[in-house]
Amino acid sequence: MVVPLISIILLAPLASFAIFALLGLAKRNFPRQDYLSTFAMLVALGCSLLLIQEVTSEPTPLTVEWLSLGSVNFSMGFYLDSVTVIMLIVVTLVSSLVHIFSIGYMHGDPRYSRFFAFLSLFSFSMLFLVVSDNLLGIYIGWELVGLCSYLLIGFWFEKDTAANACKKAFLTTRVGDVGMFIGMMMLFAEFRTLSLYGDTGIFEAVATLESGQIAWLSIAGILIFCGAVGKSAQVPLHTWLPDAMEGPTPVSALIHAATMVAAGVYLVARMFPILTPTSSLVIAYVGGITALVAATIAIVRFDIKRVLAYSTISQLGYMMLAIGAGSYVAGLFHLTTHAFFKALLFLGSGSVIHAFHAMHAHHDDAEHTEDAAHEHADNSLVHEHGSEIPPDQDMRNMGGLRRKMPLTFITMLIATLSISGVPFVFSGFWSKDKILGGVLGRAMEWNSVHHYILFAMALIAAGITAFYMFRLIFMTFFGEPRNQEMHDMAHESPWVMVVPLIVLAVLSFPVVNTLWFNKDYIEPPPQHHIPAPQHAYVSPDSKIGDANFGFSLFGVSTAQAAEEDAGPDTAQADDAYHIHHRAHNIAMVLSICVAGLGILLSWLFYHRRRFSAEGVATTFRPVYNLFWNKYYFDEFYDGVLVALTVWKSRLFAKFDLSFIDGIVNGVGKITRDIFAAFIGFFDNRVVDGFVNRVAEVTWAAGGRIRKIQTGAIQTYLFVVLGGIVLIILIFRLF
Amino acid sequence: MSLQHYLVISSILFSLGIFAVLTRKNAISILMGIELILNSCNLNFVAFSRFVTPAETIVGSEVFRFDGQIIAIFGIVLAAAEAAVFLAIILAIYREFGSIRPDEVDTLKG
Amino acid sequence: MLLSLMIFVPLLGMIVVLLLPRESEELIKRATLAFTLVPLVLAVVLFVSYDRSSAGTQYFVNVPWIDAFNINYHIGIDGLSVTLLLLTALLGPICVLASWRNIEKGLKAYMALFLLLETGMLGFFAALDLFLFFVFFELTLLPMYFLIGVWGGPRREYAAIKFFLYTLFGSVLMLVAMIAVYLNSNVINGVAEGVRTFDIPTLITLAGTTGHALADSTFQMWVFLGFFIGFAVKVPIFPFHTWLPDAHVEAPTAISVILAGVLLKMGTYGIVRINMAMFPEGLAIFTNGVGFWGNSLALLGFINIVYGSFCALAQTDFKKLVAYSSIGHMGFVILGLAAGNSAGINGAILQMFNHGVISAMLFLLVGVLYDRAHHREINGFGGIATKMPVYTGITTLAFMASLGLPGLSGFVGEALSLLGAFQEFELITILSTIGIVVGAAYFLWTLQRVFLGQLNPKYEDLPEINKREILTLVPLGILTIVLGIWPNFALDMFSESVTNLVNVLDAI
Amino acid sequence: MEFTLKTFIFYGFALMTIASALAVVTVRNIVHAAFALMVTLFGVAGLYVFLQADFLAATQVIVYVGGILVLILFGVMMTSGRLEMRIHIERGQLLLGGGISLALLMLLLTVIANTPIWKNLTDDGTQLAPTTERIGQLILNEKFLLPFEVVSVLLLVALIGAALISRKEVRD
Repeated sequence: MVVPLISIILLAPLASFAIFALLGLAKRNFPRQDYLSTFAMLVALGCSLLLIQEVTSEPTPLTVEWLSLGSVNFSMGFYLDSVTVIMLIVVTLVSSLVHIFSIGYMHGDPRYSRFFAFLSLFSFSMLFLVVSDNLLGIYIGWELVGLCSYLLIGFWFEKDTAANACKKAFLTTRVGDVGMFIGMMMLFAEFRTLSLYGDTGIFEAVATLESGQIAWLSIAGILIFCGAVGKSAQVPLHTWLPDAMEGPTPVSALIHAATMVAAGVYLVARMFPILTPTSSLVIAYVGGITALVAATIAIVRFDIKRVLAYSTISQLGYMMLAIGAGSYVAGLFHLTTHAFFKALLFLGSGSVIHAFHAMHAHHDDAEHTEDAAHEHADNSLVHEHGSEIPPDQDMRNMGGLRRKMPLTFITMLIATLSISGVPFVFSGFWSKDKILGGVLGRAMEWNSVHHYILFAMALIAAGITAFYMFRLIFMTFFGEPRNQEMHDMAHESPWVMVVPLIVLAVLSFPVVNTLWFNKDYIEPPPQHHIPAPQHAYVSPDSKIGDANFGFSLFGVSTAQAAEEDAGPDTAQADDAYHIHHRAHNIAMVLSICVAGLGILLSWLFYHRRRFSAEGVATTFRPVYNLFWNKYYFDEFYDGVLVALTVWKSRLFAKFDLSFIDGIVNGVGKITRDIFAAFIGFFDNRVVDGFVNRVAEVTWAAGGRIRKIQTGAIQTYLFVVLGGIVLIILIFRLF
Repeated sequence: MSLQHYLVISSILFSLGIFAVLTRKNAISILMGIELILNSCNLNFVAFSRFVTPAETIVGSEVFRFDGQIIAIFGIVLAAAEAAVFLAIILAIYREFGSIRPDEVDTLKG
Repeated sequence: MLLSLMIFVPLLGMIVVLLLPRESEELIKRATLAFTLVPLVLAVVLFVSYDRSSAGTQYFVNVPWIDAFNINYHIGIDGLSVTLLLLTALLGPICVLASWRNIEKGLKAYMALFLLLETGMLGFFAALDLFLFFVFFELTLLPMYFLIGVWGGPRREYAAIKFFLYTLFGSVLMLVAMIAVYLNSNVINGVAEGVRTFDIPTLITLAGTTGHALADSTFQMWVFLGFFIGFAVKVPIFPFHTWLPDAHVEAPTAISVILAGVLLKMGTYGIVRINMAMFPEGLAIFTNGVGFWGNSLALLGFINIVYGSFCALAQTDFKKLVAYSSIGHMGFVILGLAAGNSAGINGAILQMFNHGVISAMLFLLVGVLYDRAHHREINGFGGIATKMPVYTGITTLAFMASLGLPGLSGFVGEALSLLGAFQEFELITILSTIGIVVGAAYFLWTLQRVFLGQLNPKYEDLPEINKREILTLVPLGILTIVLGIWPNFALDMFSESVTNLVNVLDAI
Repeated sequence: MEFTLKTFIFYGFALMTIASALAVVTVRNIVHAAFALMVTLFGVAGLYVFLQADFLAATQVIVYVGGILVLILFGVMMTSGRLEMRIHIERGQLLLGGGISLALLMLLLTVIANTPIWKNLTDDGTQLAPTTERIGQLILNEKFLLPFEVVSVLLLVALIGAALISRKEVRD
């Protein structure tokens, strides 16, 4: 049953796209592409749910030979374990809901059908990535989701910002992908295969490596992680994700919050067994830094979608941190919960934007996109570091919307509570707590300074998250309307848009926990090169997490099982067990404290107006500027570039050009202007010049020699005959 | 009347033909020189076939020595063809240049 | 017989076309199309009936041609050649279709020359006699010269001459090397006995015989160089590449397609068929990673990739950009061949085929745009995706295939080449991956400048791509997708042959 | 070598041939030269008779004298519009041409004299059968059929080509 089910899951969305593409070639349009795509996704969702019971404790890859090259073979296939199934459900579920939401949101768009076709293609690619059992397959899905992301960010390509953003997204992630590809090449060169599982797979081979041979493995691991850095928008390749908000909001929800960006986390989790202490630490630090940096930037944004984008980056950093610190289950758990509540937040913001946007688009639906482009040209009131915030996304135009849009408000509030880590009732709390507990546990167990630092980072980021998320809620839904005209136009969204919100809101409660607290269901794969006490990867997180909090609400069932499992462990393992037990308690208390503090501050600042945000900003002007300018990455790199290109510097300096904003454009420009120009010069003058010179010499020589050609045939004959006579004479005489 | 007689006659004809080709300033004279050369060649062929053909073709009691003669026939045909084309070209050149002096027709001069 | 028929049907077609009256253009076009379709059908038959499990030459014909020099009309196919024959035969009718409307003068001569060109190309890929091989190699040169020089753009004479000179320069060296091989083909242990030969399979065997003059490594090195430079001009490998952009820019669309799709492959095909198979010792000197020259071939591949990509980035002429991208992509072929292992060579050959398909698509697409707008300045467009959605879709497909998006054919070849090369030349391969990023950069940037953004008001009423143009593109598009999903479709054909080759190379 | 009537006639033909050939290349009037050429051709035909090539001799007379020579005379008349029949010869060219021809002649004579296998090949006096029938057989039936056909095509092509070249331009 497994193979047919997976095939259906993959083929349904693909077929939906194929129908669009084939009809498009004949210049036709399927009349109800939206229903078709949505139906395909629902079918996939159904099959995914059926797959839950197909998971076996000893999953084997189901492969077919894809490429045979004599000595080397590449196979393609599926690998179905619990993680796969969970990812499948998350992707199909969020995707279905986004499809439904889009029916309302995208209504009236001139390229309505195309939007759904692209969503289908995306779903296919993402699902393919998830079920692949080998690195090559993952890479294929990986790049395909990148393509879909490109197409969907640039969906309204008439806007220059969108056209730029999609290019930037693709290129930035590709930089990471190249790193990943190099990592794959290293693994291939060593093991002659790219399959992960099975007797001949990489994981089996890695297990047999001696500890002295793992230096290169660390490098390979970090290189593969590079792919995740790009795709999951980790520092320093994170700048594409905020720009990607130029795409339609459902796209942001599906691709740039719930699924594609989480693929990076999924990849690292899949590659868990090859991680070494070094590479794990690198991953954890990158994740931690990302979590902090993005969270602090998010505090000062005014564009509702950008706030959510930075929040996504921050949360992804969280997951990376978890997996880097060995908390495999916690990372994936957070991935799942985050997918739901972040999708909800984005869809909610989409609902708000839709409400505001209607004002601009109402008079002529057909010119929807052109309008959008116009707004950019006309309403240049608000500037956000060079790029403008569309007025319908600017939180300073909002306020008091809770009465106008009650359902949107309530659902978004639930999601916010969840992401902020409000205890016990919301899923976000559990996953976040698991991460914090896991990191602290490892820190205490190894007595490692690194992990204490990481824990601190995670904790601070958690506090900041609570703060800016509530800032968003307060600015948008509470207080008095700041822009009366727009406020009057706003209205609750149609039911197709609200229903998905409600479903996602339900999912933000810990219903999803059941699977995660079931110890039998998810078990982290062994990491052979991490010298931890043996039980540590038999799961510090799942066991301890269950032991303490498994009783809560819906996750009841498995607490006891966890207790029993701890039984046969050795005394040493018992010690570790207790350490983790304590760590989780500490972590939980601290996390509740920081979340509460964040919410409180936010309330004081943005609701009660006890303190003035502007005042604080003025007082701490340097810090504020740091956040506002996204940590001056721009200026820092600008300096480097200027050093490289002095003669170009004046041109660049005039623009408030951010380096990372322009890392792709910038590098492209520089290479084009200098490197390529140089090469072009070389090409024209030296190489080409040589050829032309040869031709000139030939020409000149010909000019001399042609004088011999008199055109008088008798002269020729003289010479010929004279020559004959001479030759014969010479032969006769000598 | 040995072979050498014929060869001598033929070589004299040949040299005279070459002389005409080299010195004449009239294309038709040159053509005549060429005819002389061709004739000398034909004469050679026939002479060689008469004297040196190693294997004689014997049909019944009659002795034939033929290959050279047939080649000579071909030679005559070629001469005829050549003369026709040559004269045609001369006419065309005459129309174009108003002269048939070969040293005045030097379009190919480099 | 089938093979000979396939090679000479276009020649017959040329004669037929020449006999047709000049005025009946429709008839000429139809006849040409028919005469290019026949080889396609035959190529498909060969492709299907080729025995994939055997690596040997099949369908061979060997009859004496010029006895005095022991030159034979020896043709046959192995997996490599049948793949390229299929590519050539496929591009034939497509190019005729692409020339349907936009050849304004001398249609008859154009079609006749095109058919002659096709015979040359088909013969080249099937020839198994060195002399015959060379004859067909040169046979493609002449029609190409005229096709560029007569039907090209404003600077056509310059481009045609440049193309001609470059190629001739290469083939002279090749000729010298060929004669050297011929003269040494009967020398064993310093003693010349028996007849000399031009026969490629025989020569390959001889070159592997200990004590034979052909097996001498110094000799092999020089002859290798001679052939290599000859082929390098065709590929083209830096620094012999500057004819390519000019030729492409000036050539009419269909000829660009042939140029990129087939003629460039002749270079790499020659490298595999002659240089690698016949002179493994010579090859080893340039690829074994030891000594001053040990990395040179891989280095050339690397330079091609990076240099071509950066040059492409700097272009504002659409066609020139595609031309430079060709240089970059052929670099992957060289890199894969330099690796000399199974993955590398298979990848390189696959990349040859894929590049043939994809670059053909790209040039056809540029042609479509040029026919409408009459210029190719990238910055002169903008936002035409709104006016030509289908065209944009196909272009996106071609661009993505070209920049190596997995799932499309470009990726498989590139990835295998790199995987193979990495095993031998780690650093060079890692540096070569820069080309992947730059490749994405120029294609996406072009996509943005031409198709995205606000519609340039000049192009308010740009007509959408028409049926005939779609017809030329669809088969290629299908191939890119099919090969991306199921590369074994083509790989099967030649992987056995490659295994043999790799065994020979490994034995050195 | 005894001096018989036969040899006498032979030398007569030889002399006639050479003398008239000399006239062809020396006389200044081109019409005279043409007539001298006619004599040469007759002379050669006579030599053919001595070589017992009867058919060939006849052909020589018919084709050369009857055809080619007439063609040449026509050519003379059509190109010499103002009856410019004088032939110009430059002194330098004359000397050089004469030198080279003479040198060639000397060379040829040396070769003839010094080639041993050509020595003493005298006419053995065997009477050959009349050749016409046999030549017809050979050309039309046996081994010379293909060359004959080829040469026929050549002649045809030459005639058409000549007509094409010499006609007045109709086009353009």
